Amino acid sequence: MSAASARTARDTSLAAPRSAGGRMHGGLRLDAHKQRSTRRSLRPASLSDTYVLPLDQHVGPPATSRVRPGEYVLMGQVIGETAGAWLHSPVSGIVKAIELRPAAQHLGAPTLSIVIANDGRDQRSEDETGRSFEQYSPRELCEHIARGGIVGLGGGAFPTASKLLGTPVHTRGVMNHETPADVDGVTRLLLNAVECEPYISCDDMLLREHARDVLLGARILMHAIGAEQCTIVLEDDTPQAQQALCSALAETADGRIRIMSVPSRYPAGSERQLIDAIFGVEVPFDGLPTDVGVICQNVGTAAAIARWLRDGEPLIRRIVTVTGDGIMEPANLEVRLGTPIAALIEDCGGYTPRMSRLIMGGSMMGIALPHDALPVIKASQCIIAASTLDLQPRSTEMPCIRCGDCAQVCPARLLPQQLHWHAHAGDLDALERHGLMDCIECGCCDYVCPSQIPLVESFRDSKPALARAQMQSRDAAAARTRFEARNTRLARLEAEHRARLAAKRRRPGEPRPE
Amino acid sequence: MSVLGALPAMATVLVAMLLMTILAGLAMLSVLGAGRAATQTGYDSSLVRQLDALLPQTQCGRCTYAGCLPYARAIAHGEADTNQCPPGGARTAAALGRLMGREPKPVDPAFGVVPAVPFVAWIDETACIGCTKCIQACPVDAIVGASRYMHTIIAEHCTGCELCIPPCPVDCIEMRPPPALPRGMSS
Amino acid sequence: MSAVLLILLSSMLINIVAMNGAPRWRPFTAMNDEFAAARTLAIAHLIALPPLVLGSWLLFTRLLQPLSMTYLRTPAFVALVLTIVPLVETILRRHGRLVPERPGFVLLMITNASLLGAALLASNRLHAPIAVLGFSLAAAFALGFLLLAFTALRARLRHADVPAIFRDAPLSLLTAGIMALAFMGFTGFIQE
Amino acid sequence: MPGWLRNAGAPASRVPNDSSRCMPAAATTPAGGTHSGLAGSRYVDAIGHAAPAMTFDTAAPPHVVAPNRVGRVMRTVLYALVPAVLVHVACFGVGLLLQILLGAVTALSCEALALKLRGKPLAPFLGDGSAILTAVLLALCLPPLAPWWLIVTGTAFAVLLAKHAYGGLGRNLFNPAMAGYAILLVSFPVQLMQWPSPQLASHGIDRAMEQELFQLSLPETLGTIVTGTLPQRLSWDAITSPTPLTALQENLKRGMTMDESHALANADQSGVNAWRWINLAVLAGGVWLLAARIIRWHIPVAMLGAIAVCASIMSAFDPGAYAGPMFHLTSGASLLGAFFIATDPVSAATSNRGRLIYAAGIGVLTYAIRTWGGHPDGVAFAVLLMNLSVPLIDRFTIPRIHGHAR
Repeated sequence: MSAASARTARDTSLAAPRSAGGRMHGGLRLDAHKQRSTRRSLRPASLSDTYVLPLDQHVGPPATSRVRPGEYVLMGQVIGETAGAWLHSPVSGIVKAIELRPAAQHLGAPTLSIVIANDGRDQRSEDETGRSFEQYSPRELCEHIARGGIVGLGGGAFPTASKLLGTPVHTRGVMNHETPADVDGVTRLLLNAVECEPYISCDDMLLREHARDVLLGARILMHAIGAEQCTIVLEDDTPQAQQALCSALAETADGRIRIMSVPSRYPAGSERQLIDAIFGVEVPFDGLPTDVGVICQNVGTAAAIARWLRDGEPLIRRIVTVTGDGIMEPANLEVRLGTPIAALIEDCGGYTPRMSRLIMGGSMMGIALPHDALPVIKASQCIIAASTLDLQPRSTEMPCIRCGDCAQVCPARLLPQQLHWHAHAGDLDALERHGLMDCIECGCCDYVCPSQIPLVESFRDSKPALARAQMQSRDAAAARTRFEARNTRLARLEAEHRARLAAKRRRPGEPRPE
Repeated sequence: MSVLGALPAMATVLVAMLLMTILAGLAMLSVLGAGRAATQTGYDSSLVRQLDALLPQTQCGRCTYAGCLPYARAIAHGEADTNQCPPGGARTAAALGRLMGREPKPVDPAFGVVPAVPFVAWIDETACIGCTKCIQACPVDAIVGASRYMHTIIAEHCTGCELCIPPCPVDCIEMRPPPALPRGMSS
Repeated sequence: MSAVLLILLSSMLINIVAMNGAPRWRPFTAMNDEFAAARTLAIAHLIALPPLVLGSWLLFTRLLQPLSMTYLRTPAFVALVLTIVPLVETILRRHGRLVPERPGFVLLMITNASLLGAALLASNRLHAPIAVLGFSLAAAFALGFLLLAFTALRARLRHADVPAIFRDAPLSLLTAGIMALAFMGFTGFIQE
Repeated sequence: MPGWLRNAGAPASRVPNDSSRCMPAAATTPAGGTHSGLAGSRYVDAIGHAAPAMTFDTAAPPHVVAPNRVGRVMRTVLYALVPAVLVHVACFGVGLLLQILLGAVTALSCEALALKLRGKPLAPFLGDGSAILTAVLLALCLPPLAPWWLIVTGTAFAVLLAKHAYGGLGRNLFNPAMAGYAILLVSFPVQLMQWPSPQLASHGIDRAMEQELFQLSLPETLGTIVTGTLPQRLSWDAITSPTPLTALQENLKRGMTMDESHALANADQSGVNAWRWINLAVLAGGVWLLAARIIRWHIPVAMLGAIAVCASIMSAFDPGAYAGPMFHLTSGASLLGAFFIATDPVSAATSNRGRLIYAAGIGVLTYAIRTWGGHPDGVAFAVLLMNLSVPLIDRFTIPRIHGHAR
């Protein structure tokens, strides 16, 4: 797929999605289990009386609280501040407490959270200046996005502002950040609507009903990173979403945006694999997509940015798919952050008798939650009430027979059987040589393994040990260079000192060395 | 067996002896030459360099040798054992053991105990008199400061070798757990 | 041909025991990456074997046999080895990356039975210098391949949960045995 | 769900799985967070919150795994061998079935013995059928009327020494069946040469009379295998006839040219025909395995390709002395080797490129041993030799990882 595809300036024709040329190595064809959750249209979840907002909802140091217990907060008012993205109150009400509450992202372990009692009035905090996004300079726009608490809604929950500030347009002047020579500083925006993991259908519903928000968000993001080209990628098995997006694009007639579709294979939606499929460029293993001139954002994030810039509504609600055979009526709900998962289950008619496991995320990478008294956070895309029908649990583990099925399906082109062999033996150098740190933990190798070995679990457990070993060897190398530099410096000083002494102590009558 | 008849036999024996002495001389020359070439350039054999690569480079001297390289040389020549490096911990002891083909032994506590996440030195800036004695003692240049000015320690560069504590006249240096700053960000 | 193979195998078997038998210094495992040591040794053999075998063959056929002093063959060979091996070491040392390990390398090269075996076989059987050169290169290449293959093999065996009684030496000997089985396939290649 | 999300839950300080450059290592656990032990499904909350009514089991992702089992893989390979066994029985009588029975019993008992000694659970390992597969492959290589102790020693060596000495299923370096066959080939060459002449049903009527004479009934076959002696009316020389490869080799040694040797073989219609049918059945089984995606094309194509290339080069060089590619592909154990023996995943190379090199090596060595070696068929030795170099091949054929330059 040549990167600079031919693009007429004013291409207002109905931009039919073109299929992407590049094919992903490996990957699985899984049945999507999405029909039940996309049958009903999007509806807001019913309001609950208390909302729990953990302070560490994304990577980086947790947010510091800006409210005290007992204070009255408005809907959308800032209640927590951190470098990446701020935290806002989803409802107006009294801050009941700031205490340790079980959190979903720590598998139920408690973490510092703000508990807000809802007074039901939904009083909005006063809007900001309401400037349109063109009036912001790119840097101000990024900082404004951070103030809106916007994070990646594709499951990664990485603060969007930090990602945007990494693009060449912002870092060109900065001293220690060198942009690779081959990238001519042009950044291309990639909006990712490829929901390759089974059960998750929130982006599909978002596109069907809010395609215009996504396009507005796309234009804002292009302004923020100085991009002239935006590609929105969908899976080829979501016709209604493509239809809605194409008609919305035809209305806005923005020639810079094009729509593409990729065959639906898991994990086509993973950032590195998608960039390879669309632009035919591989993100370097130790680098970021900006090194190859691409910024990849989820369509949900674009919609959230549009709502923040247009309506002044920070990230206080998101679309959550509640599905699985263990729930009566699966649906996609617009949920306020902090709503307990139990409330969502009631909204969808409660558990069926066959309910056995509660998963946050998809069936391949989602985490199993101990109970449903946990709050929804910015990163919770989907809640699966899985029954024994959905799950195909692993049976007894047998030794690896090196059949290589896992290497055929690995999207990162690794050799999981060799990684398993060396991880089992704890041989860190061989793990590094076979590329353990490049494993994206998608679970394809687990899926096809005839010996039913929990491969991803063993890789995830060996990664910290390898990372620590790599960091220690980096530190040791740095310490050695500083030690040798110090020795040479001391030797040089010693030599100069002795030379000066020798020059002074020359015998009388010798000519002065000019 | 006339003497004349024996002469050719004697000659062959003499020639053989001559031949063998020449060959032996050649052999001696090359063996000594190669030996000298190896040690002449103060050449650290690759074994010493491989051992040094495994050591954590704290240069702390806890292994009773001046630094990591001297300890590596001692191991290579068999004078030191492979479990005398506390900062390296079990992993380094195992790697040294495997490299020298010996049964890896856990670190000998007699040489000192280092916590899993090594502590870093910290200067109480109110007490520092700027005597630069600790700067000279620090093997890895982790202390910043000039004479008669206050000194401070770069936490990230400090390897926890504790060599700066003894020379300090006002004893204002102590060991503390490393600050929780995100390491990746500051590099 | 099968005789050559048997000699190679015997040298391989003797080598193996030597490799992990001698307790104090273990020249082979004294390298943290055994593969680098095996590669160094393989290349050292490739450089040392041809001159050595050619030299001892010439010495034997042109000098010792006419003077009917064949009993001096082995001492002459030893002297030749002592001359050539240190030279090879200095060549390798200058290369930098392929630096051999002081105690292990020289001793192993000198006491390596396959050098003696190749020299003796050449002087007994072959009559043209070209055949001798070809034979020594082939022997060095085969030995190098076996060294590398065997080192990679042992690296993999180290991680398998081998039953305790088979760990290390017994398994290496069993592997060498099955390898000898595999080489029996070549018997009868060239009619003696 | 990204790394930081799931890992942050565990007590040890975790590094998220994204590239470390843009994401700092969470040096300590989130501020204030204390981590209560997740005792199985019972959730105990350290901060006094009442445990909620319904709790669920927490298992690590992925939560959905394909219903693929080691036993299913091995059984599929066994089913693929059924056509070959049937045609073999049609040609050489029921001897093979008895050999398979003996082999399977020995294999299972040796496997049970080894597992008991290692203290491993018997059920899953005996059920996976890998020992039976070794026995069947070995039986297919041995003459059907071979004495009972031949298959027993071969299988015992294969299962005990070639497989369990290295650590059991998945850890053996050499293909067990071929290690067993090689030891038999070297230790008992005489017994391995006693291939009975094939009694194909499609014989002309004139041969019918002779057939009755040579046809061995079940009890007689059993008697021969157990006692090692033929019934009175037969003698070993009368019923044995060399396999096409051995016949070719002996003719060439006697100085015949290729065409004369072929003419002689064609005259004796039954010999060549039987082996062709058997190889056809093996090919059918192999193609079915490819279709069932149990094996991949790399090993069969590379091995058969290598044999064909060597054969065509040499026969182009001197047609009189060297057989053409078709003869080599359809004779001896080429097809059985390519589809069933070399594709044993445990002892084969790991990456696809490694498999191509591994199989091509087997092809070349097989051809070399057949043409210049002393043994009629070199597949066993070629497989063992290439098994030896698999760790070396694996070291140099690590595929390029996504995002890495080299």
